Formats: sequence, structure tokens, C-alpha cells
Amino acid sequence: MFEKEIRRKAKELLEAKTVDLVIGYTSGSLPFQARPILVSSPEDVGKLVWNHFARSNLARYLLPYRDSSKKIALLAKGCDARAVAVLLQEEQFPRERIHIIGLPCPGVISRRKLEEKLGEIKEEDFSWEENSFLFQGEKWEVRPFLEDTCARCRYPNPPLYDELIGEEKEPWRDGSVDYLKELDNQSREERWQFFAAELSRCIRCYACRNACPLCYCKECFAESDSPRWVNGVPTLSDNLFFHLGRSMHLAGRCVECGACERACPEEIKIGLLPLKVEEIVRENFSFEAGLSLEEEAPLLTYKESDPGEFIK
Amino acid sequence: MTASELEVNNPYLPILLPIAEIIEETRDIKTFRLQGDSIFSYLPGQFAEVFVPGKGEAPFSITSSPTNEGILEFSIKKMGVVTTALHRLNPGEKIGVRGPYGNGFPLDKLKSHNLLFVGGGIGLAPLRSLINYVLSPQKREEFAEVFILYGARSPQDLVFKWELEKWEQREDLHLLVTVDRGDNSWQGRVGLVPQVLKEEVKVEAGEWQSIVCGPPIMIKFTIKALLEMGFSPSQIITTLEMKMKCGLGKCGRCNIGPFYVCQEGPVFSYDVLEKLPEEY
Amino acid sequence: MSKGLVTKEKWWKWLEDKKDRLFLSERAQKRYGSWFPPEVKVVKNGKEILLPSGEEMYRYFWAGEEWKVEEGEVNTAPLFFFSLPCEARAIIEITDKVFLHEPIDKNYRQRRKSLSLGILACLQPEPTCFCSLVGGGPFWKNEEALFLVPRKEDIYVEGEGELLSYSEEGGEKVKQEIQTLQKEVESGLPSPLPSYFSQELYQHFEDEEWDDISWHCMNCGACTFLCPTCYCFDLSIEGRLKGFQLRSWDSCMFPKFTLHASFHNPRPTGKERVRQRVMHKFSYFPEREGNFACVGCGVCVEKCPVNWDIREAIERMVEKIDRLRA
Amino acid sequence: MKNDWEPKIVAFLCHWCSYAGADLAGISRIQYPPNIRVIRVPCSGAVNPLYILKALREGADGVLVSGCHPGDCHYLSGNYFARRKFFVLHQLLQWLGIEENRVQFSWVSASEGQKFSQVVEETVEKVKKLGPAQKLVKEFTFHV
Repeated sequence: MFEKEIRRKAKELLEAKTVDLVIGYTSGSLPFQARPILVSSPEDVGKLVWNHFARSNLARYLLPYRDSSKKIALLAKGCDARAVAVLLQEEQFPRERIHIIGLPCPGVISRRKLEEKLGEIKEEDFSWEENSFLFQGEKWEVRPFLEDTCARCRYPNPPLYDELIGEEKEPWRDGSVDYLKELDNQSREERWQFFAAELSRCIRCYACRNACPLCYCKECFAESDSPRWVNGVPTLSDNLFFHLGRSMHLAGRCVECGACERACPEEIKIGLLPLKVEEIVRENFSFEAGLSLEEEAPLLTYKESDPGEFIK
Repeated sequence: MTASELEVNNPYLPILLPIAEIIEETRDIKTFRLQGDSIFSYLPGQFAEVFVPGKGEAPFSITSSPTNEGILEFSIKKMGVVTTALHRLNPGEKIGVRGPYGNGFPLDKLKSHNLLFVGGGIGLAPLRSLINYVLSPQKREEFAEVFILYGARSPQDLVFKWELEKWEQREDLHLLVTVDRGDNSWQGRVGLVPQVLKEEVKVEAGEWQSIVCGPPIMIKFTIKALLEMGFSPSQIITTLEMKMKCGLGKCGRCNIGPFYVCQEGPVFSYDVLEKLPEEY
Repeated sequence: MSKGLVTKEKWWKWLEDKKDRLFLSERAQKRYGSWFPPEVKVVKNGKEILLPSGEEMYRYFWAGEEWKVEEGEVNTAPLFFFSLPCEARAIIEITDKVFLHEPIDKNYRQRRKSLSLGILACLQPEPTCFCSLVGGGPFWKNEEALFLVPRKEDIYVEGEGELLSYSEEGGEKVKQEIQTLQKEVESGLPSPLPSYFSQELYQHFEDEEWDDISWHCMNCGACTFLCPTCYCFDLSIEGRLKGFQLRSWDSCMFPKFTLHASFHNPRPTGKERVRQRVMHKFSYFPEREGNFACVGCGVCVEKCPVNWDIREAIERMVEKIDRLRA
Repeated sequence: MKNDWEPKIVAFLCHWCSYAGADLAGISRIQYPPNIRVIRVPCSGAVNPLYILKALREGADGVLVSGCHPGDCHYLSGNYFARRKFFVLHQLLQWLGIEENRVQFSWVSASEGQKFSQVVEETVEKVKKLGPAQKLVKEFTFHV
């Protein structure tokens, strides 16, 4: 899956000193994991991997270098590149210090779904293609195994890149697989029951926030002492407060990558809230974050014709 | 189970005491005096957790001397939520205290030595506890010479001016006061503490113990100056500030290396401190 | 201490009057759920019982003319907690040492006094498990707790108390079977860290390895919150005119954990915080209390969103230490 | 107790229009329910969604946010920005099935004392129907 090309490109960029650092994925200590890695020497490019388990949004790893002078090459799936675009637009990183290696994304696969359908799994039983894989010799489509957040992806291809490795892909999404839509079809009481159950499991470790490339506030409202919005105890009401507050703060900025949900150690469907917010923004203000560097963020602008019936 | 079967007290529960007096030291520093029979006994250099109902709790070093019985004083700079709330209080209102916590100054080690106190800004607060302890009629004979060097950013930032005047009058101590920047009315010394220390404090390091407290940067350069003056690391004692919550060595945040500042500190001698990681 | 076999029927009989006072760890439930009634309360680990994610330390209220404070009551009904050896060890060898050490933490002590522990032998260590590396083992036991090995039709029990009176003598054969089983389970596990590790690790505080080790950690609190041994907490208040002093979980991974009111932060970046976590578990705590503050349950490894693996950090430092010693 | 229950409603009123509108209602002796607790804000655009959540968390049974009519903002466009923000919040709360009727928005100008009293009446009525707030109110229970 273009791993060789990625390594070759990384080596080339590092050797030519076009960049000082490459941020990509490497294989983890556990099977079915690809974790973020920083490569600073051309000898280490062999550590880079590219597969169906690139769960993180790497754009979040750019931010610690904001005030350095390092030039960074970033491997970017569609959503990573969209996040970079928002960061650029919000002036969180200078364009000239980032080199985006775009990667059309084959979708992130859920290990849980693999286990549910295939039983006990071992890494060596698999051989992977972009759209399919062989498991113990048997061929399977990738699609049913995708993470919920990825099954509804509309932009597998980076809208912004300095170079692209691999070929542009058709989005998976055709409306048939969308866990947000499934929830839309439920009654409000059912939805509330669903969220109450999900959010009462939240331990407020803030993995979702920390995995988010756009949650870069120096002090998050959830941890602020003055004013103090919530306390540190993960009760349902304060969990709800945190996730609602976070979703609202991401309104018109969220790139729908779902990294928050994939980061949740309790596997709470936490992406649904920001995703719903983006749907509201898209349907009412015709805006999607991270697709253009020019178009103004929807909550920083307005139209006189904006919906207002809810206001008396 | 190792714990005894005896009833234990809730160590987090504060005692509520009315504020007897509030002294405005500077624009942003006030000294709060609490009075009462229920005040715990403590040593110079220890600290306590101060609780403002409805606002929160924070640790402060005790600035009064235990020789002044039934009195507990804290000098507090307005910084965050709790300190701002404290600054809004009036005499008569109740606040909670629990403690004392920490090791305090090593009195046995200091006994019969000459003592050089070097304080900067509000850093005089914990030193004041020991100074007044040493100067008290009951204890004065146990210690030899006393030299106090105190500095602040400006004349307005000097704390305990009312007490500095008293000290000035005493014949059994030397007092040097300096400011980083003077103003029109300032007749005294101008100069940074470490600099004044090197230039004007002529002591034979051998018989002295130095006790240093102030902002981190001042402590750093003062220690350097003291070492140059011939003080050995074990002759330099300082008291540190760290973020603390419980004061009981349990909440896990105030450690420097394996030492909890709320338990094994806040007073450290430099021979211990220099071997610790610089994470303070 | 006595040993014996308890049949299924007798086990259920013993459980009969304890149903509503039973706690079972999530990981023990996966393995031994069928041995417990549906009423059993499943918790992540013992921390959830002894150090809940939020608890009231005392109340305060404005009584018209002045402030008052008063203590709350801790529920002290006797409880039973069944868990894997690692999770029991987290209580006995780590949190007990912190909270029952002077000054005794009253709330913890009250709960602990009424909590009986049952250790269920771990027969299927997971790929993330490393209890043997840090001084534990799948058959770790303690004289304070019941030790149980559930088998097909009966449970092998060691310990004291009422359950033992339900047991029958197992004889030499059972003893042999249990020993064989133990050997079998322990065979694939790593050997203990060298005795010099905790002291030597401290000497490597300044090493540049920490940059690399900590790089991909996002500094969320998943590992610390889910860890059965991580006990660090925050104290804060809730409520203006009446309210309570709250104790809630805190994490050394969060910048706020050590941030001074002056905005100075002694552990300003992820590197210092990751190092603190490793050092606390593998150097500082052992120095103070004599054992690692890690029981090797592997939950942090399993749950980490970015696969930050504490075993790799340890391995790397062990290798370096051994290289330098050679 | 249910019969005696009166909702507490926090009202964020913009200084230039709605606050003046409330004032006018007072001066003109127009009656409206005493359930609201007014917080004056410089502009409806300055009302952070967190304020609304916080009011509910701290025990308000309802929240009213009121500003100048579109086009009348003292700061030219603050209320247009507010409208977008609150639209998203309103939709989100509605979708989640939490408390969205507890959160009411209105435009009330400085001359609309009558309208202000109506808005308050309607808000109180709606909140009364819902009963005391629950879902976002801070909770605290002892664990074991």
C-alpha cells in the first residue's frame, strides 16, 4: 500500500534537507496498530508504515512545533490534510514550514469489528489490499470493517497537499453506512437514552480532546479554574457539559476525522456530537471545514437570511 | 491491615477560625492573623492549607513564630482564585486551616550558629517565622549572630515594613534592606539581592548557616553567590514552593524526584537539593 | 491459613447472602463471570470502590451567620471484591501503602476496613500482561485475601474464613494439579526486573531517551485513570454557599497537575510528565515503599489511544542500564 | 411541592435593547412573572453557549437569551453572529433531546416593553410545563 513510495519520499526529503522531520505512522507494540512516529534521520525511514490502522490524526502532532523553526513533512490522509488546512487558516502553523505528503485514505479498520466477525485474529493471518483483504486465504471487503467514523467519510483524498502518493479514491460513503443517520432515525427519547448511557461511561481522560488536531486551546474550559465550568468528577451531567461544550467550540471547525472517537479508551461513540454539529453547519450554512483556505469559518460570518425561526 | 483499629480523624477537615486582623503589606500582599486556642502547634518553616468556604483551598507558609502562642499568620499575595477571595475578606470572617505540614527549618542544625537570612519579596514570609523565633526572648540565647538581607523589586514591594523597623532598632542583629529599583523617596540601598550579598555581606562562611527564600531566579543566583562566598552546600538552606493539594504526601503532584515537598520539604538544604532533578 | 476444594453448589450457597455486596473486576468477569450471580457489581478495578472518581471529603455551608464544616458518612457495610491477582496487588501493595500510611486517609480506611478481597488466579494472561516483570504473578496471593482457582466443577481455595468451612480436603492430587497449572501459566511470562533497576533508573533522569520515549504520547489521562494503582487526586470545591470539598481523580499527564498559580510549571511538556509517570512507578515509589507502583496488568497498554507502551520504555531503560553496567 | 414549584430562569439580556426593554416594561408597570434573574450582557453575541449550559448546570430551570432585532445591533452585527451560534446549539440540543425548550431566544428592542413581558410569560410557561431541570444539573452522589 504505497509504503515503499512513502519511505522513499521521506528519505528524499530528509536527505535533501527539504524538511527536518517527518511525522508518519509506524507499527505498534500490539497487532493491528499503527502509531505516530517522528522520523528525523534518513536511516529511520524504514520504520514508516501505511496501512488500515492509522487511527490518529497526525495534524495534532504539528502543534508542539509551532514555535520552533523546524520544517516538517506530514503524512496526511484526507482528514489530516483538512485539519492542517484549518490550522493554517487559524494561523496556528506557517504554511512554509509544512510539507504535506497527501495519502488517499483506504479507511481505518476497527479491530473490534474484525474480532466480532472473524473471531480470534492474528496479524499473520491477514494480507491487506486497499479495498479488500485476505484472512486465512479468504477474501473480504474492507468496507464492513471500517470504523464508524470512517464508513461515512466523504473526503478520503487530501484537499491540500504538496505531493500525493497513490491514486485518488472514491469516497466510501454512499449514504448506506452512516451511524449518524441511524441515530437520526430514532426518536428523541431513544437518542437521549443512548447518549445518557454512552456519556455516563466517560471517564473524562480527555483522550478525545487531546487526539483532536483542532482542540489546541492552551487552557481547555473543562479544566479552567476561573471561571470554573465543571468539576473533575465524571458525572453524566458534567460529561455532557464537556462534550457539548467541546462540540460547540468545534462548530464549523471540525473536519469530521473522528480521531476523538477512535481515541476513546472506553469506546464511547463520542464523535457523534461534533459530527452532528458539522451536519447542522453543512446543511444550514453550506460550509465544510478544511476544504478551502479562503472561505471564512461559518461562525465568524453570517447572512441576513440565516435561519431565525427559533428566535421569538 | 496495618492501620490500627483506633478511630482516625479526617485529615482533610479544616478548623474554622475568625480572622483577627488583616495587615496590608503592599498593593497585592496582605497578612492575615488568626487567633484562637484551637490553633495547632507548629515549627518555623512549616505550612498549612487555608480554606476559603465556597472558593477553595491553597497551601501557604506560616509566617508567624510559634513562640507567639495562639497566633497564626499568613502573608498572601493575590495570584489566583483562592488568594483573590482571601484578599476580599474582612476581619471577623472565618476561614479554615489544616496543618501544620512539612518539615520546617532544621532547628537543631541551626542552634548556636550564626544565621544569615536572605529573603526576596514575599519570600521573607517563611523566613520571618524563623527570624522571630530566633529573636524571641526565650530562644535568642540558643543562636549566635543574626544577619538579615532582604530585598524587593521596589520600595512599595517590601513586606513587613512595620517589623523591619523593629528589627532595625535591635542591636543583636544586622539588617540590610535593598530594592531592585528605588524611587524618589527611597534613601536606602539599590541593587539585586545576590549582588548586595556578595558586595556588602562580609562573613566568614565557616561559622554561618544561610537560610534563603524568594523567587526561583533569586534563589538560584543567591545560592551561586553563597557558594562563591565559601558556603558549603550543607550550609545553605532554602524553602521551596510547589503546587500542592493535600499536604499529606498522597495527592502525588509536589514531588521532586522521590521527595514530596509537602512531606520531606518544603525546607531543603542545598546539598540535598543539588542532587535532585531540576523539576521545581 | 487452610486450603481445600469448594464444590459449585457450596460456592453458590456461600454467595447466597452476599449477592448485593459483591464486586467483581471487569477483567475477572470476562474470565469468571459465570461463577458470580447477575447482581454482582462489575467495576473496572478496586480503585472504583476505594478511591471513587469523585467523593466528598467534607461539607461546608453558610449557617446564617457563619460558615460551618462537617464530615460526611462513609458507607461501611461489608463488601467483597473479587479480582485478578494484579488488581488485588494494586490495593495491597500500592494504594494501601499510600492511604493507610500516616496520616491515615479516613475515607479510604473506612472503606478498606469493610472490604474483603478474593483473588482469582489468572489462567489466561493476555498479550498486554506483564505482572511477572514487576514482582507479581498469575498466582500471586496474600495472607489477607482469599485465593481461588476456579476449575471445571469446583474451586480450589486458600485462605481463612467462612468459605473454608465449606471446603473439603483436596489432597495431594489437587495440590499437584494446581502446581502444574501454575507452572504452565507462568512459563510464557517475562522474568522479574533486576533488583537494581529502580535505583539505576533514577540515575538516567536526564537522558535524552525520554524525548523519544515520550514523543507520541498525547498526554491524555486514559492510562492513569484506568490504572488500578494510579491514585493521584485533585481536591476542589463544588458549591458556593453550601457545598463540598471534592476529591476527584487527577493525572500526572495533565499540564494543570503541577501548574503553579504563578503559571510556572515544573513539568511543562509531555516529556517531563511521561518521565514522571514512569519514574514514580519504577523509581520513586519503590524507593519509598519497597515495591513498584505498577502491577503489570497491562490495562494502560491495552487502552492507550496511540499505543504508548510502558513496557517499551522500561525495556529500553533496562537495556541501557545493562549495557552501561557491562 | 409540585404545585408550589416556580421555575428559576436566568435571562441574558443585551445592554442596548432587551435590558432597556425590560426596564421599559418595569417603568410602564407591565406585569410579567417574577421568575427571571437578569444578567446584563454587552451584546447577545457575547453570550457563549457555555454560559447557557452553566446556568442549567448550576440549577436554573430555564435560560432566556435576548438581544436586539436583526439589523439593530449596537455593534452592527453581534446579534447575527449570535443567531448562527444559537441556531447550532438549539438544533443540537433538540437532536439530543435535552432541555432545548428550556433555552429560549428572543429579539426585544428598547421600546418593546410589552413584548418583553410576553416573552417572559411564554418562557415561564414552557419551562413550567417541563418541570424542574434535570439533565444538565450538576449531580453528585457518593460512590459506595
